[in-house]
Amino acid sequence: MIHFIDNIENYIYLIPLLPLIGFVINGLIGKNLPRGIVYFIGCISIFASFVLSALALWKVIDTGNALEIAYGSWFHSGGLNVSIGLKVDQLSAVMINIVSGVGFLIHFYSIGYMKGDEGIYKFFAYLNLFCFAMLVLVMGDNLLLLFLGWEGVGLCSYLLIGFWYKNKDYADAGKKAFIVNRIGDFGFLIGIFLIFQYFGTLNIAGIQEFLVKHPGEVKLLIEGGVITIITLLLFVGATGKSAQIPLYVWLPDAMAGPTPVSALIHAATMVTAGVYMIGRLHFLFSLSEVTMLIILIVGAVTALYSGTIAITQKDIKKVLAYSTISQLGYMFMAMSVGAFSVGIFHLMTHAFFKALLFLSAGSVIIACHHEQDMTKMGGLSKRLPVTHIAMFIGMLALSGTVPYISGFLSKDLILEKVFLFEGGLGVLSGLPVGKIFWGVGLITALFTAFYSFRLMGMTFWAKTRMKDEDYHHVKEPSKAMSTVLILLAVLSIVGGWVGIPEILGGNNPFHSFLSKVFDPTSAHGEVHHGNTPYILMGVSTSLGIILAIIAAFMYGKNWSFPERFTQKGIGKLLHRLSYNKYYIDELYEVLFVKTIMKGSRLLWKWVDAFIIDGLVNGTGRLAQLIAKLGQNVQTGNVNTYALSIVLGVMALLTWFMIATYNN
Amino acid sequence: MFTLQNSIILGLILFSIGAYGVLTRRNLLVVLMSLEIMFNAVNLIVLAFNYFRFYQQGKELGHYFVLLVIAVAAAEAAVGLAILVTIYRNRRNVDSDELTEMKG
Amino acid sequence: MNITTLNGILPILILTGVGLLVLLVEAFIERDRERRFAFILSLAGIIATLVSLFSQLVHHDADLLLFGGALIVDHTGLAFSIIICLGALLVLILSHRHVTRIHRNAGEFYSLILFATLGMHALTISNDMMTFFVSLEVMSVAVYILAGVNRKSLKSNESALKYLILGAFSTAFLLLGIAFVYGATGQMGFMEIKEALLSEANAPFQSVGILGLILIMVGFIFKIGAFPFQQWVPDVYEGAPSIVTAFMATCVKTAAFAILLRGLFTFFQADESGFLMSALTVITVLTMIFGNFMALIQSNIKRLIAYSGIAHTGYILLAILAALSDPAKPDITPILFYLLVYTLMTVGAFAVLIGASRGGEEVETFEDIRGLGYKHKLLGLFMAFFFFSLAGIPSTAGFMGKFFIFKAAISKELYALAVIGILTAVVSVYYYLKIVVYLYLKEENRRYEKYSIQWNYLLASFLTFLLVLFLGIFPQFGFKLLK
Amino acid sequence: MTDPVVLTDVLFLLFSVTAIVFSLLVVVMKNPIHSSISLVLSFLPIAAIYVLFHAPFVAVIQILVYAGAIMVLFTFVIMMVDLSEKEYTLHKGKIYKLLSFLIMGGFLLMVPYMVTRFLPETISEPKESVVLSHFTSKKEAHEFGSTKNIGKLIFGKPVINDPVQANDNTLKSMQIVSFELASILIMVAIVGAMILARTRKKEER
Repeated sequence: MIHFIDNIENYIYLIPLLPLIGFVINGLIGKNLPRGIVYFIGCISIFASFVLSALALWKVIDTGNALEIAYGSWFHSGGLNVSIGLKVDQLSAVMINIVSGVGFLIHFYSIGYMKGDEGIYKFFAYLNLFCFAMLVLVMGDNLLLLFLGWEGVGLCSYLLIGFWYKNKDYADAGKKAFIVNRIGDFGFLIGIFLIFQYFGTLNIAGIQEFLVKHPGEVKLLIEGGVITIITLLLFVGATGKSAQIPLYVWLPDAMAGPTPVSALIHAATMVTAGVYMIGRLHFLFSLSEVTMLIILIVGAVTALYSGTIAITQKDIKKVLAYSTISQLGYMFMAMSVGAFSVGIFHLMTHAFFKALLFLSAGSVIIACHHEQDMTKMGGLSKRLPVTHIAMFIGMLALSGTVPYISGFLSKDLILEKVFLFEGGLGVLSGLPVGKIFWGVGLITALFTAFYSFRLMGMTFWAKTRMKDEDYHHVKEPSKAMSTVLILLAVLSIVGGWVGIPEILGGNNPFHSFLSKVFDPTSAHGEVHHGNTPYILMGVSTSLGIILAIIAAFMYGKNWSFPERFTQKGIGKLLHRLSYNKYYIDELYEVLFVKTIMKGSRLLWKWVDAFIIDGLVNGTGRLAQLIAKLGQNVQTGNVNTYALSIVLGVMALLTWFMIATYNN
Repeated sequence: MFTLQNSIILGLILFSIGAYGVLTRRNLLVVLMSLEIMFNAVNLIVLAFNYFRFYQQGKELGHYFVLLVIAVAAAEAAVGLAILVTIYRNRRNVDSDELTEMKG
Repeated sequence: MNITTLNGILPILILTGVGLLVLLVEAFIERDRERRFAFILSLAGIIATLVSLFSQLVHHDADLLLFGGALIVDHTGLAFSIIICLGALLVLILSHRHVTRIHRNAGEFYSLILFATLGMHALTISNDMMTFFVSLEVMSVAVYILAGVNRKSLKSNESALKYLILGAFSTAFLLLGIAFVYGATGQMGFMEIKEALLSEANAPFQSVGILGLILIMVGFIFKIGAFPFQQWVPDVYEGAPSIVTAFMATCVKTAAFAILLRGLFTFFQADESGFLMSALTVITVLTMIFGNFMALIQSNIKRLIAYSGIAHTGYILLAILAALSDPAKPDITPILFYLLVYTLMTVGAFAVLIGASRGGEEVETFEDIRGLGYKHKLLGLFMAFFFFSLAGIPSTAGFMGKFFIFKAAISKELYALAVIGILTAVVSVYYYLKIVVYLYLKEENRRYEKYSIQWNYLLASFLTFLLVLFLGIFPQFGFKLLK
Repeated sequence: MTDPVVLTDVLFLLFSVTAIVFSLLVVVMKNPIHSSISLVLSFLPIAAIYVLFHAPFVAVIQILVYAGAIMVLFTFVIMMVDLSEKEYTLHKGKIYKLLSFLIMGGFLLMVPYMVTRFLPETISEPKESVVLSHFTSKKEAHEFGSTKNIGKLIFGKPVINDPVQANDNTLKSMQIVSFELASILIMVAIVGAMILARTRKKEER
């Protein structure tokens, strides 16, 4: 056993392999196995993988070196030599622990959530397959392996979103997710080809080595814009997978899938693949200022845009989905200002609290018999105490309003790094770019606080709008689910403590751990900037708290039920107070809610309906047009076919004649 | 008059006539006949080239080729007519306009 | 005739002999046993051919010219032939039991398959215009007949006649091209033609020669079904019996690509103006776009496969362009690999489609496969897998095939082509997924209530499944096989 | 004057015009029977032109195979198919016909234009001095048509004055393959015709 732990690097292949085995067993014979065994296989495979990941992480921390293992050549063709190798360095060690750890919790939660579904074995098989693909993505030491995992998670996402095929909408949502992802992958794939073209290798370490060894060539590549093109193409892939503008459209639709899937794929792991990829190739990305700036803009705009959408949604999962998009935008902002370790830190904390939020939402949904509309909930805090607390903690973390809670730490670090960013090209040169985008980030944070507590208010604190008998039937779902919620809630609080920055009295071990991967010189923020961080923190936190309270009051008390509140015959003072409150609400409605909400709804409608959908529909219409034209060629009549053959010949010959005429 | 150019032009005229037949005739029997005209036109061109350019060198490759083309044309005609007979048995006509069950 | 020659033409001899024997089976064996006997005989014949081809490939050290240069036994030709024979083998396995549903006499059907395979093999190793033309016709005529073999079906009749008329029409243009090339050079052998076109003495006739080459290329492009000459593909594929469609979509296409490649490699060097290259580029782009977009609106699965086959033709043309842009050291492995993979995937998909057909009623529309994935787990799994592979999802061989093609295109700096290729491949995901979605849509089709799958469909689909999966994970094996 | 050049010119012109006229009739005639007769009649002048090209064997085969075999086949099928009078008017719409006509006309203008432009000069008949005649001697010419010379007649071997001689053996062995393949092709066609066209009664039993 000791031997095993000491030589863990020889066994890291088991980390992805175990879930694959679980997939094969459950997929092939799961139907004939008793439920218990299906659960057991599904969970134990990922749990074992988690244990190994933890051991690997421990070893990496212990030795400070990456665990690498090469399994020899995979294939070679036309100068392309691809080897199979796995690598667990500081970055991937963190990632595999998130994937397998959160993955395990979600597996465990699914036992309760999916109870009674006849295709449960298939569900577990797909979950395992997903974990396998994600682990391959994270551990692969070359871009092709990374791409395989990249596509693999897309495929699993498709399979899992469309898990309940009965409904054609689900199938369509799955298809949409898959195809939008493919569009992103298309950019990614071309980027990979170009990397091979210019660096002659697909091995990540090899690329890094090339950059170090051939500074002259690299300089030419940078000046020629090649690096910018490559990184932009890679970023297109990242926008697809991590749901950034313009390819974010699939993620809200993907909420059609079962909630654990949303938690695992669309919150905790898969969507972070783009962020991870940028971290993995940070040495390439940091060579192109243009790309970094574009990432910053895209990240910030996405964060703000989806934040404004989230405040108007009624569907509980949609709120969380848009908030995920928004948080991913934060991560991209962090990556783009060179604060890679901060981005990864937020990735990790986000994985904890977003998984928690989705799973809590899942138990709310289960408790309300698959009702997802928040306007039909309310008052659940009494019926679902555990879920309520868990979700409350998750929301505190998401909004980052309480110091020392994980989300607070990571989000604040991001805002600080963005504030300190001093870049800017072209139009933006000379402007205080960092401060502008800090402003955007701050506004987003305020939106975040608002919609977080709006959700809490509407779901848990407001008077219930459910029918009485329904309301009384609401009860906390199974023990397994509650356990997971509690575990994740604890993680959401303490998960960030590994990264407490110095200004808050910590020494940020997370950052120094990851700095082995991310060259310390590329990350900002080692210098103290006096009181600035404190001021920034104070501004964002206090504003956040204020908005959270506003939201909590607006939605937690008497939202849309003023009449009933007054008719109940409570004292005059209370009545007047409540009246006044109503008045304030009205004011807010007019000043704040109406304008901003209308504005954001309008924005959403316009951008979504006209630009995004228009683009999609336009492409569709173009396809229809081409096909219609094609149908005119395919008349089915043999004479006209012959005619078009002659036309083809004539076209070729005319072209040839013109081509030769000039000679 | 009796030159390579004119022979080729003759061949191409016949080829175009045959092709025109394939393009316009609805009667598939006549379409098959038009195809035969096209093959013949090609044979004519091959033999013309063979005679005017390579006869002095004693080449008769063109002759062999033309014989092959005739054999192939015969085989294709036989199969084509067989299919036509089948179609006639099923449909009672050999009209290309009726033969558009599959399209789009 | 020495032993080398004999060895070189052994596949042709085997196929001829077995083809004739199978024809005679009907005369000597009673009807009940006839089908099985003919099946075993032709299976043995194809396997013997495969073995003979493999042994030639293994012992191949130098290109072998036979019969005064009429045939050339070289690595490329053998690799193509192996792919073709593999396809034919799978088609044969599939047609057992199925064949009597579409045609009374199994022997005749098998013999036509064997003769068509013979024509294809002769095509891949032919080295002069006459041999190439006749073997092309042996293949085509046999396939015309096969397309119309289901005499009772109006669609089958129609597809056979359309195929024949348009095939003959394009052949006429091909022949005109050969006539011009012959007129310009006085040669029939490919190498001789190239030398003659490049020689100083023939300089005045070079343009006529290239005019001929363009017309010959028209014939080739017709056979592979690329854009301006693709009209026949969907109609013929839809109308022909599924088993024949599988044969056409894989073997015929592979053979046509073999001769296209041989012709192009010879002629591109002769064409100093570069016209053929630019024409082929345009054709490639249009083929990829046309095939994929037309497939989007199809409701018939066979027709969809036909259009997607056109799109795949475009991808292979892209690989050919990439190989041709470096004629000194052409890398044709991507082409071979893609064709191998395409053959396997397509035959696999057809194996499932044929396996799912009930009582002589073929699977045609999407509704026909609705819910198949639930009724027949394995069949549905295979089918989904094959369509994922056709769409180029990683860990399938289809992905690897596309990967190598696009890699080759980008490394030859054909950026625009590669981008169009990858974008259209994204489009293709849409319609392939549509099939998978229908496969697993809940409202089940009553067709599949009582259902038992016969061993031969299962065997064929399982074999292809394993191979596609294996090649997707270990593509190196495919390269070794073809090298 | 019996200048051979003039004679061949006249003959060529005559045969060409006949061939073109009868080919046109094939396409234009409404009744397929008339078409098929025109087809035979168009093959005859083409065969005659083959003789002018010093390819008598091919000419013979042309007549035997086309006029003798293929036409009989066509005629049989026409009889079998027995189309009603109404269906003989098988033409498409006017616009389509015009379009086809224009396209084929374009083809007809373009390709000859290209060919004549590409060809370096007008190439007329090979000179008599180079190729004496079809026969080596007057005696042989005298015996033209006798069974003794049937081989000569068939293969029409010219006398080669050109020092560059083609390697005959290579050529011969080259054609073995294609002719063997052609025999297989014929057999495939026979099998096909048998499969497709044999009566259906047996099957329906």
